[in-house]
Amino acid sequence: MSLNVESTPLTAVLAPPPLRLIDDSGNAVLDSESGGFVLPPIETLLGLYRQMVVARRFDVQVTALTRQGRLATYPSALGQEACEIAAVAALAPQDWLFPTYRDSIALLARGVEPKDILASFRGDWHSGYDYQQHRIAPQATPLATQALHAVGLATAAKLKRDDTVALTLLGDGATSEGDAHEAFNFAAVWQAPVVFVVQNNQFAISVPLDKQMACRTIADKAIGYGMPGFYVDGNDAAAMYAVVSAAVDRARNGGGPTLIEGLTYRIEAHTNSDDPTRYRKTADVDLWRSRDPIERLEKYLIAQGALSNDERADIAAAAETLAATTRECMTEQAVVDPLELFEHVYATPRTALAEQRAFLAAELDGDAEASAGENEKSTR
Amino acid sequence: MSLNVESTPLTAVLAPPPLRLIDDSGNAVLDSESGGFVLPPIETLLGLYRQMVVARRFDVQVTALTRQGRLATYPSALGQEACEIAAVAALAPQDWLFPTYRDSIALLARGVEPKDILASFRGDWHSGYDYQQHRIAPQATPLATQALHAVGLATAAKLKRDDTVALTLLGDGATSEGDAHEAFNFAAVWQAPVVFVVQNNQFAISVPLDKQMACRTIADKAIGYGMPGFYVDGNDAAAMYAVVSAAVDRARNGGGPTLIEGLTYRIEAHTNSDDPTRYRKTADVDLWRSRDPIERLEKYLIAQGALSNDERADIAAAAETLAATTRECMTEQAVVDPLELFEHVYATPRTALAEQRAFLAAELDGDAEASAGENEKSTR
Amino acid sequence: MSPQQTLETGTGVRAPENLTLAAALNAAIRDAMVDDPTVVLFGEDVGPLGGVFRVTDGLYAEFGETRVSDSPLAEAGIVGTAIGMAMYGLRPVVEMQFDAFSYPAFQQIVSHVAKMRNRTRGKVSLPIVIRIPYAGDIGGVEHHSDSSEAYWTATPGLTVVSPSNPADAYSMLREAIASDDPVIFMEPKSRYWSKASLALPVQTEPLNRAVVLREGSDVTLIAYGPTVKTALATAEQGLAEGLSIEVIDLRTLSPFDDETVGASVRKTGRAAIVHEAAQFGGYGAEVAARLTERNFFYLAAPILRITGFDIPYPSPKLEEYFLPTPDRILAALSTWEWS
Amino acid sequence: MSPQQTLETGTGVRAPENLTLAAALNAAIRDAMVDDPTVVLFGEDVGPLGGVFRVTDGLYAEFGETRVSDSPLAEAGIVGTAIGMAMYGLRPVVEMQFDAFSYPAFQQIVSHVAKMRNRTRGKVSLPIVIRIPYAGDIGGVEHHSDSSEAYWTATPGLTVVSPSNPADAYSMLREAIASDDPVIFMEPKSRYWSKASLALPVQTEPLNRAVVLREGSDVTLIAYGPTVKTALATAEQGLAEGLSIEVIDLRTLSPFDDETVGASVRKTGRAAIVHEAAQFGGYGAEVAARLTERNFFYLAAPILRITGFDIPYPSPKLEEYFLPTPDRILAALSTWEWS
Ligand SMILES: Cc1ncc(C[n+]2csc(CCOP(=O)(O)OP(=O)(O)O)c2C)c(N)n1
Ligand SMILES: Cc1ncc(C[n+]2csc(CCOP(=O)(O)OP(=O)(O)O)c2C)c(N)n1
Ligand SMILES: [Mg+2]
Ligand SMILES: [Mg+2]
Repeated sequence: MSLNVESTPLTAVLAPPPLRLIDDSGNAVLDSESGGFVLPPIETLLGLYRQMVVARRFDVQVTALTRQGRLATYPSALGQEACEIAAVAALAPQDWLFPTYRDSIALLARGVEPKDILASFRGDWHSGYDYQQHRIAPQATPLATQALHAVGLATAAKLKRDDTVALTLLGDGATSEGDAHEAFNFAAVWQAPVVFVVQNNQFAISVPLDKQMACRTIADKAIGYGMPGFYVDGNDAAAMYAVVSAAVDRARNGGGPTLIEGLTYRIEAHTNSDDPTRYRKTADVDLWRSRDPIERLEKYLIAQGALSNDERADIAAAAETLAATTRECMTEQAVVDPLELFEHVYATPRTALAEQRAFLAAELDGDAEASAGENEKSTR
Repeated sequence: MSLNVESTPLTAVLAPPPLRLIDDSGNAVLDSESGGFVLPPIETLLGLYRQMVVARRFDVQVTALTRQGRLATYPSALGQEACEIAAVAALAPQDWLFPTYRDSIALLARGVEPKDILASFRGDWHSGYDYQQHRIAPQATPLATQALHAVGLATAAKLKRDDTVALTLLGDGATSEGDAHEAFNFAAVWQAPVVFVVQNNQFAISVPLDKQMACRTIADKAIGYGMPGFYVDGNDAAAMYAVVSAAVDRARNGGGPTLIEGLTYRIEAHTNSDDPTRYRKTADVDLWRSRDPIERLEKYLIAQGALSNDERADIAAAAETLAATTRECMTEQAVVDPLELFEHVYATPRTALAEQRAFLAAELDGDAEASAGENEKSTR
Repeated sequence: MSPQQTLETGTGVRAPENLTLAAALNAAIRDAMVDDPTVVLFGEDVGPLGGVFRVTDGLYAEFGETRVSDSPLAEAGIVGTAIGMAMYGLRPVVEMQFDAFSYPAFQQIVSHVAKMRNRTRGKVSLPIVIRIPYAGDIGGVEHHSDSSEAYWTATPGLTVVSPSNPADAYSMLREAIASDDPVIFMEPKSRYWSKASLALPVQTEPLNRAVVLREGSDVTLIAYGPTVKTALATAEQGLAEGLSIEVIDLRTLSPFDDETVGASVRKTGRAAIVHEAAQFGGYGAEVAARLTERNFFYLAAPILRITGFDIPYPSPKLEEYFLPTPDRILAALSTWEWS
Repeated sequence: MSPQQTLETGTGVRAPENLTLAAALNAAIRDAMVDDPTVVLFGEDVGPLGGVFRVTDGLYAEFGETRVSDSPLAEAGIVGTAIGMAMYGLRPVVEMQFDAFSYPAFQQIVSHVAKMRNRTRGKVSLPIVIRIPYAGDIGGVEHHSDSSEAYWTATPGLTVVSPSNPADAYSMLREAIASDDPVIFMEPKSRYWSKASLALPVQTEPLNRAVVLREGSDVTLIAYGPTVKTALATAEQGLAEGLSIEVIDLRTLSPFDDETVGASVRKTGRAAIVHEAAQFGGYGAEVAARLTERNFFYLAAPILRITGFDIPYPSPKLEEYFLPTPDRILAALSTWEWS
């Protein structure tokens, strides 16, 4: 059988080991095993490490605040710091990020204030930050929908001849949605400067990956779109950074889209209202805890003599400062203006909304009856 | 770079030659080039040939009737007979077919009467045939939606431990839809006994395949789902039959789904209301006319001494008889009962529909006012 | 409360229990699965997790992978495969995790689920139940509190129902699963945890019938799903103000029970409809329009709609201003000229 | 006909021409693209073919691949990428090939196009025009004649418009493209080939305003898109029967022009709304409900809805029985008690 006629069934074929540059023990892998990628400079790795530690502290702090009932919900990215931070670190200032609800620490790494990240999880308006200024789309809830937005934005940038790249974060589960397929395909056909980073944390709420797809790896899906796909150890910040950076560069230089799978693990529950004991073993969680992305990078940096005690203390202090800021912003009472409800729905003013606004204003003034009656009376 | 880490980008890689068992000149290909498939028995090929000739005659007849304004629309499958007929021929009686608007000749090959196939294209109710009896779903218009129905039906059969397989026909354009992705993925995860036959006729109305996808072949998409994919010469009935049969067998024996791409060409316009001169060259059409699937099989059969003049005459006569039946059924006036409008919407009767039916009945009796008023009066 | 009888079922009659609406739904699916081997259940997280609202809790353990299963994460896929299963004689019960996440399945629902029977001239029925947790008042973040009923009720071919209490939840879901028509089964999220003492299996009024939950003589207040509780509270509060409010729980949104509701409106001469969804183009428009068409000369005043504002469902901190309250309803009623 | 002025545009004023509604739409897109380099056009078959209804004929040749392009065949993809483009400052005009084929894009439209501005507290506007050829009366096979307006009008955040004649087609599409709000632009298929003599560029009444097309004193007949012609014919026929019918073309469905329509209804005291879509939960329900709410004491009779039946759009051989006709409308009006 000529091999190029049949697309080999891969169901039974074991997934290859993911690309890594630093192994579990914190050692650099052999050049021959590094897939042509080189370790990022030590300052870059140190920068990633710092951001990961700070992000972890933030994540742990927010989860704690959520347990105390200070936030309505919080999807933690604990254990996924290498994917989140490396993805953001690979971007230039003019690039755009299209995150999901899971990616709060990616926003943090791009400079968004804790209070703005957490606004919607506290129950306030979606997000407080300036999307255009930060070049970050609002965190998306309807799964995979934001991937299409990223492709559209990247295409617009290309049409305008800007050197802007869009990067979108997706979950493993989200790749099952039709929108993910359409995004991958549009990107490949239009050669859009976009990078898809799929954080394969092995669960979509309770559903494990083997109930989600029968393919060997998510990266393999790239073949069906004619774009490069990379299967990367998502707990190796060095590898994630190297591969995402290469993809961002390729996109920026007209090379089109890339699909990158970071194999990682969701250590926490899906959100605070989830009960993971119903669908997975503590032993699995413990195993993945032992593969911690921060510890791995730390070991490497220490072995390289690149992480002094002073530096660690400094990072720890920065993390604590952020945690304090985060706690503090939770104590601030958000100012809620009910009349703002009507303000942003349309750019063009609508009479009906003005009427409804007036109705609510009157109701708030304790003058509900007068208000409700106005309309009827005025038209009688 | 370790090859199993990066999913090789295939954009720049030329598509392989599609699998064929009989070449353009009507010669059997070498065993070494036949991808492990063997030529079907000569009687099978003769049967396919007969059905293809008859189907062609039907298709040409219906296109002619459509030009005469006897049908509102007709999407021709001229040139695609090998895909259509082989797909149906590979099925056992208990198997189900999920066709599109393009696949009228597949219905014909499965024994549906011309008048029933053409009902909806004439402007009557969708289809007249008995779906359960023929095990053919109604021809689908919303693209790729039927692929999910096929997966569902196949899964139900599997749950019931029946040895039923579902085969669905899709267009190249339809593979871009989210529903196609979801169907491929559900099938692979559930190991559903389903066969996807994509007729790559190189156009989605006016849009050529290279604006549809950047992948090397549609068959390659199978890799991303972990199912076998085959890239087949869709104008070679022998190859199509061999590959589809193998897939049907595999599905029946618990081996799960298969994706088969038949590379062919849409010789006619998309439908009668299309103007293909706006988007493709006559020279291309002529080239593909010269690669006619029926001629190819005919040459092979003649060379094998398997097609006598008597046989040819017999087939021609059968084709003419069918053409005559088809013309005749067009002259029959469909009996239209306006009150049937309300009959099939729900299994459970609805008062409001009974009222509306009564209204229309009265209107038809020339008693519209009385009828329209009834409701109002009765409640006054 | 609608009159309750017990239902014949292989699961036998049980002692009265204090059941939440979610638990009643769970029991309904379970009993249907025991009684009818063609009933299958699938969707996102409905298996071992038991659904994000635990409506399918324990069913995976009881019936196993072949009848209860987690599907890949794709709503068109869930509904589309359910269609194929129904064509082969199964009765699939599927879940859309939240209301807004039914939208990816919109084409499968509107172009196929709703139309299959009609386009095959009655030859192919689709006995599918699509369960959709809907509406707000649970502090959900964006996209988690939509009320999509207007989309489904505007679609001929669909039956759309919404229970407001545990007894109806059980009875209506059993009936929906048994129906040969596809049913959009809308579950009011904020009522999942409301309780009632029930001896299962219970059978309440049939589908397609509205029920007068509380009699009154001055106004007919029409509600369904999450707002039934609000309407009852309004009636209570109205009584204190000397207003006798009749409360109707529609239960089935499509078809509309013209008979029951029309009779009440002709009696009171005044009606109002309460729902969470935005007013413009909402389901209340149909209720007001058809009641007015059919009962105009009985009406002393226009039918009012007390609904969400014409804006996207707001964030938790603002939902209290969005949702209809007894005060707001009574204020609206007081705008009528009472003679 | 709404008052017409000429519009400032880089394409200059042209001599009057006999233009179809389709040609007027084509000219509107072309002129908008000439005037504003951020306008881009894409969708299925809108390039070299010029769209299956030829609305985009010649634009690919004139503006080239970077501004006019055939997309892959996927409607969520089309709308989803348009969103991203709009976020980057473009003004995408996209086409859904037929009404029912907008359904795969439902989630992108309802959860993002409609909500983006609100969820970003006004920081991200989406100036997108989604063109949807809709309704029937062209002998289309199944799934080709849906009227989906009720889905869009029930969705806060969307502006929904539908022209009924070539002048409005041009003017409204220019305005829709210029709007910072996303607009669902519903094109009545059966009117694509209706003609009018126009000197382009033409500017008619602004969006969001209904227009009294014909004055009358007995009844207000409200229509939009494909049924405007029917309403005008009804008025003509009514005159012969001694009935003076005022015809209103809504033009914009959401928002509803309460002022113009309300004034007419208060004048005539009787109103009816005509549309092709099914009645139950259709757009006419909102029209009837809100006009009644606001003008109850002016009404001599209930507002009637003359619409398609509550069934899926039928096959071509049966559509004549489904569509509202002048006879059916007049028969309905005659059921009122006229005193
Ligand atoms: C269209 C849609 N369907 C369903 C949901 C409900 N939902 C929220 S998160 C989630 C699981 C997502 O899993 P994955 O994509 O792997 O991301 P993760 O949460 O693991 O980061 C589901 C089903 C949704 N948000 N959107
Ligand atoms: C969801 C959906 N979108 C758009 C259409 C309109 N349409 C009908 S056929 C067609 C092209 C289909 O191309 P392909 O899948 O290659 O099939 P072919 O017609 O070539 O057999 C399009 C765009 C449709 N029927 N359904
Ligand atoms: Mg995940
Ligand atoms: Mg094709």
